[in-house]
Amino acid sequence: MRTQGVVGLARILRLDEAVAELVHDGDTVALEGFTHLIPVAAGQEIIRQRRRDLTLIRMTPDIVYDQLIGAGCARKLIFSWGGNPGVGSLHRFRDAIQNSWPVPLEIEEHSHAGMANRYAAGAAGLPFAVLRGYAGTDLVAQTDTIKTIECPFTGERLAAVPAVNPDVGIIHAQQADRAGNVQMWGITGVQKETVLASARSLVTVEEIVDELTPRPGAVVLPNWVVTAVAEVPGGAHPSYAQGYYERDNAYYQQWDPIGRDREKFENWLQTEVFGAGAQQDVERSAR
Amino acid sequence: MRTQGVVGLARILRLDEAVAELVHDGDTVALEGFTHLIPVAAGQEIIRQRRRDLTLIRMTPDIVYDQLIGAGCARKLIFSWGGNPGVGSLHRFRDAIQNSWPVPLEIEEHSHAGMANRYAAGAAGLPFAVLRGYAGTDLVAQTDTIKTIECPFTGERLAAVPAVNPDVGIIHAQQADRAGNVQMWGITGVQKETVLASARSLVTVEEIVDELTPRPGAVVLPNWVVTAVAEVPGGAHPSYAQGYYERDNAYYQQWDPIGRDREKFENWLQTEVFGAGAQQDVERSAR
Amino acid sequence: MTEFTSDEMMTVGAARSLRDGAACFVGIGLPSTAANLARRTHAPNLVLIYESGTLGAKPDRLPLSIGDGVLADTADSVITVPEIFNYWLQPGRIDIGFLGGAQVDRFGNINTTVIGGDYVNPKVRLPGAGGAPEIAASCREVLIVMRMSPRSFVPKLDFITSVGYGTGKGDREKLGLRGRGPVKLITDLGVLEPDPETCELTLTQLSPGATVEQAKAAVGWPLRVVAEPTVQQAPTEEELTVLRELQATISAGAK
Amino acid sequence: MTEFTSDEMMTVGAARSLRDGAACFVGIGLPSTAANLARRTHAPNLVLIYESGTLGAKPDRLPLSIGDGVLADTADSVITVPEIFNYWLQPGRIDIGFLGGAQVDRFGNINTTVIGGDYVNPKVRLPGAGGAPEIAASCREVLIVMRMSPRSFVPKLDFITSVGYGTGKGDREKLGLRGRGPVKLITDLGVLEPDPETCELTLTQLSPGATVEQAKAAVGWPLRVVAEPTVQQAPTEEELTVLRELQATISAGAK
Repeated sequence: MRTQGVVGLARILRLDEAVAELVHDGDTVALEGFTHLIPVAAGQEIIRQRRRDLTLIRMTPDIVYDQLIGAGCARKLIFSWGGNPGVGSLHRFRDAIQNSWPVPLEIEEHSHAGMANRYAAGAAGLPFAVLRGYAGTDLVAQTDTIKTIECPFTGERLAAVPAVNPDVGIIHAQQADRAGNVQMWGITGVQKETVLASARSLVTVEEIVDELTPRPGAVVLPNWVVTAVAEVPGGAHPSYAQGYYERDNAYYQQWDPIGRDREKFENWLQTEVFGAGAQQDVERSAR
Repeated sequence: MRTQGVVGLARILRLDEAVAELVHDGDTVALEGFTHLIPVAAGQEIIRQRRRDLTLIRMTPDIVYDQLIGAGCARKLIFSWGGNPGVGSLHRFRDAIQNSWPVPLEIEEHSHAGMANRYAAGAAGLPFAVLRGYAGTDLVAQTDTIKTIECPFTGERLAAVPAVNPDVGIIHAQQADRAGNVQMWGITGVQKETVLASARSLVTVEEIVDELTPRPGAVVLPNWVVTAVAEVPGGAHPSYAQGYYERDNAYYQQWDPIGRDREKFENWLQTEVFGAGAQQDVERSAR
Repeated sequence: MTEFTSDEMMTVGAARSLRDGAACFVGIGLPSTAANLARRTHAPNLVLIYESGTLGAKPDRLPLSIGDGVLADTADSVITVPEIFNYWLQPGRIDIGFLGGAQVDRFGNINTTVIGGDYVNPKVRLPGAGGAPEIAASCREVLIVMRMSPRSFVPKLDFITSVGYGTGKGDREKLGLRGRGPVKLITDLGVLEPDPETCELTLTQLSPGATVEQAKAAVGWPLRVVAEPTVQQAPTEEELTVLRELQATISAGAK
Repeated sequence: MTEFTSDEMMTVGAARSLRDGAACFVGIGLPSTAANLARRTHAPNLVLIYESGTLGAKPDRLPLSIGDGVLADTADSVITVPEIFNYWLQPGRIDIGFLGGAQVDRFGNINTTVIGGDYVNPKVRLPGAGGAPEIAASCREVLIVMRMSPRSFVPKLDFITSVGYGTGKGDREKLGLRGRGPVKLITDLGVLEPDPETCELTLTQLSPGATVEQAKAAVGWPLRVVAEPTVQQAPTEEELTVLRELQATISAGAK
């Protein structure tokens, strides 16, 4: 949530400026995007700026979270499904959990229904959410953020989960206007909730346009609930941005052997994040 | 909610058929529409069919609820704001509360935030909803469906309200297709929640079209969550249907002297609901 | 200088209380008029939010209801009623909420439910709460706008629909209400603001031509007055012109 | 008759279990293939719902993920992830949920979380729960689709991610789970269904060419078998043709 009393409109920044200003060591950071519009470029910029001790939140940690974890940015992961969709496991994630490499990774594990409700409660300014969930599963014993609550009218027992309120929420969208109002369409997952639940927010966009044209199914975030907007064409790659580009399925498959091997991963990091490829990203996002 | 195991698609019926089949004496009935798309024709058809002992639910009971109450259809009203918007009081509502005319009217009174959450809980299949609300108000002492609940994580105390799950939910929308899929746009209030929370549902529409064209801001209800659709052009009059007609502000003003006087109201009922005006409505809704 | 009515002064005073860029939860009637006046004068970036779910409405005429089509047509986004209350009002995102009522007391508590008799058999049944209790609780600041009279400025409310400062300083915190509460009660005769020590609403400004004695006579409790109440600046020509144009659109719309 | 693989038989068997007009919560992989096959054969009005929020998707090719653009483009409505879980799955509106997993036990409980070691130091860390626990709890009926092997059909799960019948009949009611639970476990060798008395999954159908002995050898607990298991009808020419066309679209898309 926007801090009490601080009135401000979204500022349009470069991606590197925005990450430098908004994401600090030790922060709780959520990068959301359900299959579609995953803020990959922003995640790689966090790696590039060598942030440490982050608590990362994401319903579906996939490749970009594998990269953040492998680069040693995270001390804790809050999630509900971690994998390389359609391909297999996340090997950096497994290596961190099973072998504490490069650093130990604490996990807090939920179901999708639970995580979606945690974001919704965060967006709604409630300390917790109620759902029909988790009953009979072993998650209850492993995750201390799952409790039981009794309906004060019927006596029925339901699950309760605490709100998530990240320090920084990061999403990718198709468009923003010059005033920083954001529009996204297609599958929009929990992106609105992520921004509304977070103290600060960064939205990377495919393009900044003069005017947002209303579209069927679009979600609009007004500029007074967004902290910063950065124009990053292709910023969701290898995921997709409906109306801009398709999912790069080959990238997901090519990630498997890279993620599997510590050395190949380190090489990838040096080349693609810290090396020349990185510089291109920064230039691409310069206004 | 759709009854377990009963798989069915929306049927397209005449308004009088639909009301005869779906609305029974003693039912709990919600007619929703927040200023826009108020299902007035359906409400008047309920009067015409002389239903009795209804528990009526509506966030903003206005003229059509004044008419239902004055006609003696209701034994209880669950609401959060009752008035003739921009004009003043609902005199039939006041006469029922203050003088039990024509029959006593029990009330269960909430705030908008509470009612909106009660519908949302009903739609979500939860027995109750949690909100920051009612604290310090005298509503808590008068309404036994407001309780306190403690957050199991923070110990904070919040308000709890029970779900509403009407026997019948009735809304008005702009369009349905021939398969009974419904589309509405503009201000859509709690209409989706009303249909999803109800055991049975009726959607009156301005027109039945061959195909629904996706529109910015539209809410779509698939035919498998709707019981019946009735084509009733002008069915929201004197409220409005965006893209079809504007609000008839004069009607709201003209209602005041009619609603104020029992005799004038009785005359209005005989003429406009049971008389010739009524017949026009039925014919208008015939396919 | 152009003549103006005390209602016009009240509306202009309310409009001036709205900072540019603030997000404002607007009810119909005077609050909507004041917000639209502000947006056309000193606060072009005022964000108007109506409880019907229209975020950032920019109506070109005064809406007659909180759910007019012109609000949806001109909004940045139209959302559902559960969302407006849960995601936007409840978390304290809205800077300013505007309330009116049938009765107000010295701590800015408001009654819009029943007058006289008791709850079950009231003398007058009013519309009820609507969005007010949670607007009063959750907006960062609340502005109350009401004409002064001993019938409506009462020592004790017949029903507490929306909480101002409860029974005094510290009550909001005890109740868990997170907004600051009513920062101004704007009337036709002047402006009341909470005393920093006690939160009791105190006359701090007079409308041009109004006197402390008039104000005291129009209030049903012993009105506190600051040492030297200032006098509000009279409506400017521009304010009056824009206000009257706006009001003309509503009469045209009501035809 | 055209040759077919046991995987094709399994997919066709799953597709046939989907009634026309049913609302089906579809996961990626075999469930999505089966649901799309059903929609192209006997169940043209099957409603496909993906957890990404696409209601009534009608993809013209197999999606590669639960959030493909083709699902949003062809859906009756695209809604948010909180809404799909809260308004659509949780209240029991969805007729059929499709699940797979790394391990299943005789009561249809499923593990998709960890294998070996313990939760903190597992031998193999799997993706986790995703939507499965609540799909298993709230869909009116659940279909499980898994290839039979003693490594995955185990006497005791390493972790209960999603509940089938718990420890037996009556457990779902005690846990407050409102759907019926797994009505079929469809495998490459045949179909298991819950015993009406005990809810233990029991072999009721064999795939063409498979034997009871093969099935018993592929299950890590003493498999119960009905007196006379029927043999599944082999895939028809039409079913095979459509299935292979569908699978061709996925390979094309994966380029």
